[in-house]
Amino acid sequence: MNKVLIANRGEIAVRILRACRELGIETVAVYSEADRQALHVRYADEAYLLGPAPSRESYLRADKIIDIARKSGAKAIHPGYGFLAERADFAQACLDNGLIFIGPKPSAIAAMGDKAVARATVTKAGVKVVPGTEGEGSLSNESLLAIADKIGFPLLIKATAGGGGKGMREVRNVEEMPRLIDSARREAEASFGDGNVYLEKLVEGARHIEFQILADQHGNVIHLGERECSLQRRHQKLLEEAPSSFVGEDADFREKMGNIAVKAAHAVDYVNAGTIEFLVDKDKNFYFLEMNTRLQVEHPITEMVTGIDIVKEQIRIARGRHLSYTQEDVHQNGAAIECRINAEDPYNSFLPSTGIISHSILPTGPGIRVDTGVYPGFEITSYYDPLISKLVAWGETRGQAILRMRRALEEYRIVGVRTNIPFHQRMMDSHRFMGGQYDTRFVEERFSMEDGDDSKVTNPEIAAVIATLMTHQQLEHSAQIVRRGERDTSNWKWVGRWERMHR
Amino acid sequence: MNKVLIANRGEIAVRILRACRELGIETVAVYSEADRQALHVRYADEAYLLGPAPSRESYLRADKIIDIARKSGAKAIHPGYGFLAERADFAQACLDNGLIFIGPKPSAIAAMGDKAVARATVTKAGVKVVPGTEGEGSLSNESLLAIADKIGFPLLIKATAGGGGKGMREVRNVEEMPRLIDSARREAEASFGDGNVYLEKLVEGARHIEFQILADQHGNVIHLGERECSLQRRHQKLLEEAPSSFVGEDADFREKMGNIAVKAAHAVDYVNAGTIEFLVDKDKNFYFLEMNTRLQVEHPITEMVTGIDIVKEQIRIARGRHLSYTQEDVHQNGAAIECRINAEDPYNSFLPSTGIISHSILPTGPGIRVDTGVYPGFEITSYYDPLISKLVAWGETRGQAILRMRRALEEYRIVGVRTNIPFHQRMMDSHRFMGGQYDTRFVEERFSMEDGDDSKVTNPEIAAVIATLMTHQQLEHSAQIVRRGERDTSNWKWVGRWERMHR
Amino acid sequence: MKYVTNVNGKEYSIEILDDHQLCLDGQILDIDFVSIADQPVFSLIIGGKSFEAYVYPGEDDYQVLLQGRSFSIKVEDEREKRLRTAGGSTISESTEYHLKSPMPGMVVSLPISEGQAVTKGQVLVILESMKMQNELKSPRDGTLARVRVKPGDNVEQRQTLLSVV
Amino acid sequence: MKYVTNVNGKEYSIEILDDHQLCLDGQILDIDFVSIADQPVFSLIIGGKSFEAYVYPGEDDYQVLLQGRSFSIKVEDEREKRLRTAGGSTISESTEYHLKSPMPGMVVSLPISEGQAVTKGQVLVILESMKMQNELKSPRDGTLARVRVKPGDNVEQRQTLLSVV
Repeated sequence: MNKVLIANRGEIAVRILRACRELGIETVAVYSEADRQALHVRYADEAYLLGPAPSRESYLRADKIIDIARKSGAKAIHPGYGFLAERADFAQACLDNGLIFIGPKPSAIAAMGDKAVARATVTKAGVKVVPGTEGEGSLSNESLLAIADKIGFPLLIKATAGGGGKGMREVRNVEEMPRLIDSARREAEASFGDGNVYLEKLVEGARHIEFQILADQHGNVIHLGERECSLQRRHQKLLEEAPSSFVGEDADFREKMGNIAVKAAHAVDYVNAGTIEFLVDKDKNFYFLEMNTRLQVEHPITEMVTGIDIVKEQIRIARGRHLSYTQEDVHQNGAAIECRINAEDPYNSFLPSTGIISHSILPTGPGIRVDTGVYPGFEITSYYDPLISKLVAWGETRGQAILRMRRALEEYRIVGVRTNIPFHQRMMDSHRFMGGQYDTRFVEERFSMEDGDDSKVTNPEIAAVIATLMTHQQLEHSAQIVRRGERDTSNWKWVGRWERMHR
Repeated sequence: MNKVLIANRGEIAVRILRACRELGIETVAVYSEADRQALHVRYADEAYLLGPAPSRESYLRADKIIDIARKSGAKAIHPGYGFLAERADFAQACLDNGLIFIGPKPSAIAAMGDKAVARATVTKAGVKVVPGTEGEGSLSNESLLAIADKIGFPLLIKATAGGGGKGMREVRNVEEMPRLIDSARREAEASFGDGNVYLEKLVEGARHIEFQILADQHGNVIHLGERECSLQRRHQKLLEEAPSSFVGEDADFREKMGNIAVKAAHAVDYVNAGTIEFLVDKDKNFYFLEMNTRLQVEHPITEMVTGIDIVKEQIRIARGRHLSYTQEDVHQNGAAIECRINAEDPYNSFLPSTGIISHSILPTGPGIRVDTGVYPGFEITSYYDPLISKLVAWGETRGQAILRMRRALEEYRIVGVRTNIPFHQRMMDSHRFMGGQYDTRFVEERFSMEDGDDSKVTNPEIAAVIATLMTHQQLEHSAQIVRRGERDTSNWKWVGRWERMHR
Repeated sequence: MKYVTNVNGKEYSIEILDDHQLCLDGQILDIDFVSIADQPVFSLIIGGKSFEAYVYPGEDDYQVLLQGRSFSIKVEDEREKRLRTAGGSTISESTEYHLKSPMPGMVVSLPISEGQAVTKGQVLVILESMKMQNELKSPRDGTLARVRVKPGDNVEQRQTLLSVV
Repeated sequence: MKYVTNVNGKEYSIEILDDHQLCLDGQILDIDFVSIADQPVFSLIIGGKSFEAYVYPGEDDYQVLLQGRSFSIKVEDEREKRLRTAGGSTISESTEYHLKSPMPGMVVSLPISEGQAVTKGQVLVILESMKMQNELKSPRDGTLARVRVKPGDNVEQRQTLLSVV
């Protein structure tokens, strides 16, 4: 395996490229017309155009991707996350074309990809699941309504094919359920081309805790400890931590969950990297939620605390080698936090923000890692997800990681699009977050951008001075005749530009 | 100690700011007129102007800095490296004004700062030094010439007050010596305000290996292992590694040198962070060279392999606390390499390059750390040293660190000034570097930007195509009437700009 | 020049004395104010304290993002303020609000019909973009008018979708 | 358009067929060539391979920095080359070289006197800048002429220091 095609874009394509390069493996990028200048295209050894910007015409074109792999002589395909990563048919097509799929076997993807099948499979292996609809999964609206009463409210409607909160709806009572089923199906259809949904008991006050799994082709399965992913908005993860402060010092509890996670992976003969997601209630009861049969967005925090390069291990596994580590070799050292920096405006309902990144300063220095696929001059479009970067901070303790993340967020500058950095800053200042006192509903129900529970001093008078100085300079500037040929170094250069663009 | 003044600029000021912020300590920046928009000014809680750009009128103005510390209520001063960091009088003035100097006692700075005194002091403590002039150090040209014959040629003229290769000259024979003494004195006078020089035997084929020391106020002194700093050009370090591949697996040798380093520190009642530099010959004889009584530029590689935050420890020590670690707690984990990215042109005699950084993309991802004080839009002037950033790569092994550094150098983009990134790329590809087969003369005598000893494929035809496409577009462009008001998105925008600036 | 600056409802009196000094609510302070790299990012050193903020001009105000906080700020020079106070109301209060699409996307639904009353914060349009459904809300009370789109329409960034009068 | 491109002495024949294809020494290749963020950094995808280079225009050539290597490149269109070959020499070979200061600094010494012969690579000026002494060398053989500075002079960036004729 001396050449790998990366069937993805953005930060994860760059992440995989880096691992390949560090292993001396040549890289093949694929890209849409919108991504000609993307970092993954610039950094790869080879790059091939897939088609127009929309994913269906580019990154979801399995046929074209396999053609390019053959044409370029790539021996393997890494799917990253999203797009084709959890499509069993794509994994199978790779194998059929003599290509190594850097991921699990198609049968494991299929088993875990249909959540109803997944639940049945792990239940059989003795793993507890959240109460909900099981079986084949393609239930009619009538059946869903009938079963809903048995499970009891509140409950969740979830997309059978989906992940990442797409096609997911929360139902409080039977009256609103028909409408919500329709909208969930519509979103699932749009996102995955599959409108099937299933029901699940909503565990209130729950924590979302997941275990990173590595499994080689020789039957060895280990876990790399847990990640706490409870901070979500509309079921989209925003911030993850490793280890979980809820698990904390309870090594027995961690080991128990880890062992169950390994058992779940064994149940589908799992190979390569994967993640077992659990829902955990306040009494430390935990239920299998789903398995993500791919590299996870938040894998860097596990890398930071274990020192294990998960992507390099994925490639090693795909090459047929044994795992580099046994379970005994794996230790959690310190604490890591990941903030997902999205192009969205936290002061305006988290609306996505598009535009050209005109300026950017990355936070750097000790204990900081930034994974990103953008740079100044690159455009954030509405074709793909709004993830600009993953900002990761490591510290000897959770407290030190929080302090470090705070300073990194303060340093980070991105101009040209709005970002959710202020959201993360508020979160880092929140007493409940600092105390580890949060569940999956925290962001939506007990967190506000307006009045946080922190006691940080604000400086409205400084904001007033800045706005006033801007106004003053603008007035001075318009009153003044700009002498021809003189280099205009005033602050007002950009204002004119801004106004031309936005007014 | 809840507020610290940082008496420095550039990447090291930012580095110290970060440590303070992560400890919840308020920060006071000082700056010259050239640095109003520098990162350390932007990131600090407070910032005060020192004076015009030249160091003598700004960063060397000890009086003003102490005034600002008092005015702002700072309780301590961190000097960084360079400027006032190794001036015993400044450290004393801090103490006299009731300020904590985050560094050693003035007496230790004075003892180690005058290299002649330093050599006498450690010799008395039983530490071997390189043969050379000892005693008071302010020798006349005549005395130097007389002593030179006793030491034998080749020898080095070194500045008594200096460091970093300034005022240093290599002498092959007695004929050229008078001229070289003059130029060394002149440079020493310009750099340190002190033209005194001394002589030292030149150990040929030598390695420069240094030990990081931490010492608290309670008599505890530990070392954090060694750094290999043999890759130098004109006695300026360019690239450092930890651990040294020359020391390698020889733990006894490491321990022996480490113990001697600790002994040297004890000899001057050393407190805070410091570095003992040794010259090591191929038979593992080692000689004390000098002690740097301050934070070292290359400290991050030690942080990467030991996991210890040296700047935080410095502050802890200055607060009177005990060291957080005993010698037994310190372990070297993996390998780290630092490349100093300078604004200089490796294809043009490493001439310094000045200008505004118009664009920059930092390498990021696993195992990479970048310490920098610049950003796109910031100007590199000729007033200060040409260090743009320190690129650090960590790997589980030295080989992995090299591969990672290679990919990071490939990713790094800096536009607006020339950089020595190509030099580091050639170094990472050099067989001798990969084999760890180098000494302090390697860069100057056995390394060339033109014909390296690597076997990497070059692509002259690709360079030809790129230059041809540029020429072609330029011709097409000049033949074409630019329609008024149409947004010009061609490649030629910058060319016009470039030509206006440089022709 | 004297200004009256309103931050989230609280008024500050700010007089710019020269390029290096201003008077804030009676206190004279040294200032040094620059934009960074020609971007809408401003560094202010005031009385020795160093601050940095993003500034986004709005329709008749600025949004200033400072230390992770957002401030909505209106600046008036004294003359303007006197005129407005004499007149009894601002012009902006009587103007219509035109909801523009913040990004390209597809209209999923319009929960309210033309002519209906809307309250501040009420969802006017659900727009699908970047694979997510986004709620566009009314910034004030009023009546829904001139709805120019229907569910299923693809819309461009900054396209006017409807008005609140 | 056909070009003859000289890289460190070796000639390549390059014909630009259109925006998406060229012919390199007889081989037709797909190309996609763009500048990154309006900077003198160029991304070239050629026959599926992805390359990126910095390009610095010189007096009569380009310096292309590609994969950590520097290439000195002269591009001529065929017509130019025919003319030059007919004429027997290039114009540039007969012009004087004016040594300009690459940065602000102080002249420390001038090892050679006016009228003396210099060889390529010989040190003409020692300039102190950024706390270092820098050697400015002659790019070709010739005679030193019109020395405009003396030791101790402070010089500006791009100031002409002397000529080699």
